[in-house]
Amino acid sequence: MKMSKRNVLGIVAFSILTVFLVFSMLMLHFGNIHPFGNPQENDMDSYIISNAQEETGANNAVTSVVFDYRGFDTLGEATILFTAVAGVVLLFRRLKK
Amino acid sequence: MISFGIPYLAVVGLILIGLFALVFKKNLIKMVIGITIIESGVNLFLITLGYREGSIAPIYTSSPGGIMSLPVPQALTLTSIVIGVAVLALMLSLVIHIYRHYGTLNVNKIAEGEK
Amino acid sequence: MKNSEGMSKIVKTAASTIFVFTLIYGLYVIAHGHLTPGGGFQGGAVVASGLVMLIVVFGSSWTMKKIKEENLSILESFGAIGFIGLGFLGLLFTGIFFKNFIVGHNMFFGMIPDFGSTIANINTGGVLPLMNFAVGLKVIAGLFAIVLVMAHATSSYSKEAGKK
Amino acid sequence: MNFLPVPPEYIPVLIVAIPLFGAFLTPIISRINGKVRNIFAISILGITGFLVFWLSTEIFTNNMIYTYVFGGDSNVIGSGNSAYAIRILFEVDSFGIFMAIIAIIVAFIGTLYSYSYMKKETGLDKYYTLILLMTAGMMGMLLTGDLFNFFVFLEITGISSAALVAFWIDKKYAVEAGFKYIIISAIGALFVLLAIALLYGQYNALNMSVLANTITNFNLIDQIILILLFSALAMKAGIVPMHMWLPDAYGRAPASISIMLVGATLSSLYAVFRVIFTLYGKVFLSVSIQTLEFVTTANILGGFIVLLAVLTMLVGVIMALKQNNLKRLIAFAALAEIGYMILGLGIRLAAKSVIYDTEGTAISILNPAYTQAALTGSIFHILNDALDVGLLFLVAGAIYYATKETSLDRMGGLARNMKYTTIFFLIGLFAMSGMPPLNGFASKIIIYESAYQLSPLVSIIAILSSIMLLACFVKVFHSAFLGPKQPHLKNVKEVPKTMLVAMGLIAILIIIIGLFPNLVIENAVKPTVDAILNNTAYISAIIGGA
Repeated sequence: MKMSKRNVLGIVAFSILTVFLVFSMLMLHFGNIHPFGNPQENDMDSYIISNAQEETGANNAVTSVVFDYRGFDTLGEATILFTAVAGVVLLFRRLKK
Repeated sequence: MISFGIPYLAVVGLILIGLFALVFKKNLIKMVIGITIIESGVNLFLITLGYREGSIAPIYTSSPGGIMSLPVPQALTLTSIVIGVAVLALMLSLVIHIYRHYGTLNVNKIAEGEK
Repeated sequence: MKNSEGMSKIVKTAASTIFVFTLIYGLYVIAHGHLTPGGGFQGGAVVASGLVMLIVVFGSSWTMKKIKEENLSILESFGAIGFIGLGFLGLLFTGIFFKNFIVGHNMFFGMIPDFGSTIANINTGGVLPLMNFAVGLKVIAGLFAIVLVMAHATSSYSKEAGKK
Repeated sequence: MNFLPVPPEYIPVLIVAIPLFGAFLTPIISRINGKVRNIFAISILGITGFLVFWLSTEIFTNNMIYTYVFGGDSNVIGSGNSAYAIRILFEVDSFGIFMAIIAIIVAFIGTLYSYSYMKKETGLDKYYTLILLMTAGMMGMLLTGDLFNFFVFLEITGISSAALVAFWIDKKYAVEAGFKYIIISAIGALFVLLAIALLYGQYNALNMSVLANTITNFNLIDQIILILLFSALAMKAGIVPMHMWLPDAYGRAPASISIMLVGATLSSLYAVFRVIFTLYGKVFLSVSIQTLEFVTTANILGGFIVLLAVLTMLVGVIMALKQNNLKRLIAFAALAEIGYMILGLGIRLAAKSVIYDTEGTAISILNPAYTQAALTGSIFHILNDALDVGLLFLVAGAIYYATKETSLDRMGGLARNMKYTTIFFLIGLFAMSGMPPLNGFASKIIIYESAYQLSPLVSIIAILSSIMLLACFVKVFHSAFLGPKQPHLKNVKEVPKTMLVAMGLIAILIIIIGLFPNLVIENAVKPTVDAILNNTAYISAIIGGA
């Protein structure tokens, strides 16, 4: 009984999401908003490509984004790994002192 | 228009496979796998957004020249992958604990065990 | 035998040899993160997978005896503190958190390469290589700690279950 | 006013960086000794709290927006519609700092409470690390002005809280609740990421102000993004029908974590407000005659949210009546309270109407006066709910600490041995169920009034669920604190002082806000509501003149 209710809910959510996602992706590609392999002129990325070397001194533009332009995101990312280690160690701790 | 947006449809396919596993599979490990498949779909989507036809990697070291693919989506994907690893580690350790307590990974049996 | 756990002697010897190369490759990826594909996370993951290979070969409890997880936590903390510390140094020197405060000083990774396709010069990138090292340390310690703790816990659990 | 060693422009970054730095330092500090570690964590949160309060006075009095750019000064290139942001930036307005005050209060109280409450547990160095990380995550969520950065902090908060929910790993329900929570937060965060990727694909930007400036025509992709963001964040905020994780997570976590989870949930609720009023502000707020169809859109969304709010209240209250476990009961009551908060949001959107002249052409668009009041009540209630629910969770934790019991059947007569806890419970009870003169009444009455003008039925349901909450808690009070003393509870003692201090601090706040609600409304809530509704200021703070 419980499972069937869950299945029905699941099927409904599943089909709604299917329609949504397919629509949005088709829009992106065929609506010429962001067709695959041919993104429109992009200010943020072209700025980074042309200025990364001078501003950060790194030849690798991706690294310059990761550690300089979006360095704070990377701090968050490192924090998440730190959180996961803390969480895993916490969960597998010895219970008695 | 040569690709007909197939990468985007692959993204939808991956997300739907993941959701299917998440919603209809009863094994906890399979649910976790479902989440990682959704995550792969989203990562593929992010990296797809940054691709330009005929472009090279955005690295200047001995580069052959030419247009470069967009660096920001690549950086975002990198972040997202590491986040995925962290979430996966924690989910799996919780699954291990659930198995210790209930002796099963079946969702239905765990729900019964509650009563 | 001192260490009866783990795989056979052949595998152990081979793994110890391979581990050295994995370590060197991983450190190479970390050190050249600002020049070639890769960086702290990727290189750290390479080294950590080498270490995980050691867990597989030598057994988790032997590894746990050699390296305590608390020490790994401390090591990881040092990596994280190094990373956020570089951010704070930027705040201190220029008033901007995460400012690339070394670049442009012509010393200590401070050079700026010419625009366009250039030959790799390790002495560039400002704080980026340093951050790569900090993150690399963090990722090595972090991933290794996660796998070590989980492997140790599961193997000790299966031993308990076997006794019952 | 500048008595700090740091200029005020640096404070937004320090609010996030100090807890993070403290978290990274905690494993090293805890090598010294447990006491030092506890005091270290508390003082780190104290410093952060001080900075938050100081920044909030600056922001509330001047009604200004602080921005902070990470990694460089040349952040925004161009201005107006062609502007784009390169770097991550923090954008702190009244709304963000208001929520940050709530988050830091619950984090500080929770940590103070843990000092004695968790004393006998192992693994405390990781526990304090995770608490600091969770605080940093909440602060980042509330202060950031960049969508991807928001996602990162959402994940930090989600992972650390999931690990903390499962803190009592020897209890199978706790582990299960933690697993549910992490599944929910992983899915929620992935859909948020998908929406962010869609936004990036469409508008090539990640900055919230730049995006808010570009989202004007509400096409199909915008709608899909809104639905993805709303459903994912509503799931994390525990709105019915995606509330299944909430009672488990709140009810099975240690009490000090339950109160922090309230903060985490409210941070997700903040994101719902932020998405609707800032990101989609040009669709839902600045509606003109030219964009008439947006009024219908806003009304439909508003009606939908009102429906969700009513459902949330009813489900919360009805399930609370059935519970026998004290903490689960409070968790369901907390769920009902979330309904009140989104009720104000729904009323704001649902009540927008178009005025037609005699020939049937639209002449103006009206926002009735009570919608402003509804939003005020809603924002005020966020503060009150965090305090009330937090206090009740702490009382439940105190009872558990003293008696090791969670079931109401096995409690009784506690009032004789635990006088202070009883008083705190009474304060929490009356505040939560909206009795004057406590703070819950002050905000609920505003919500009732505005709901009545939208539809009397909604108002009646809201009042009814408050009464049922009262009935529910009176039952708890009777069975736990009054009545005959259970034989196995003979030697129950009052809880340690730090726990009483933590509860007392919240109780004092509740009473002060209850006695002088206008003080809080004028000085904090009004600027917050103004900041929410004035998305032009939010946009132009980054990209210059609109």
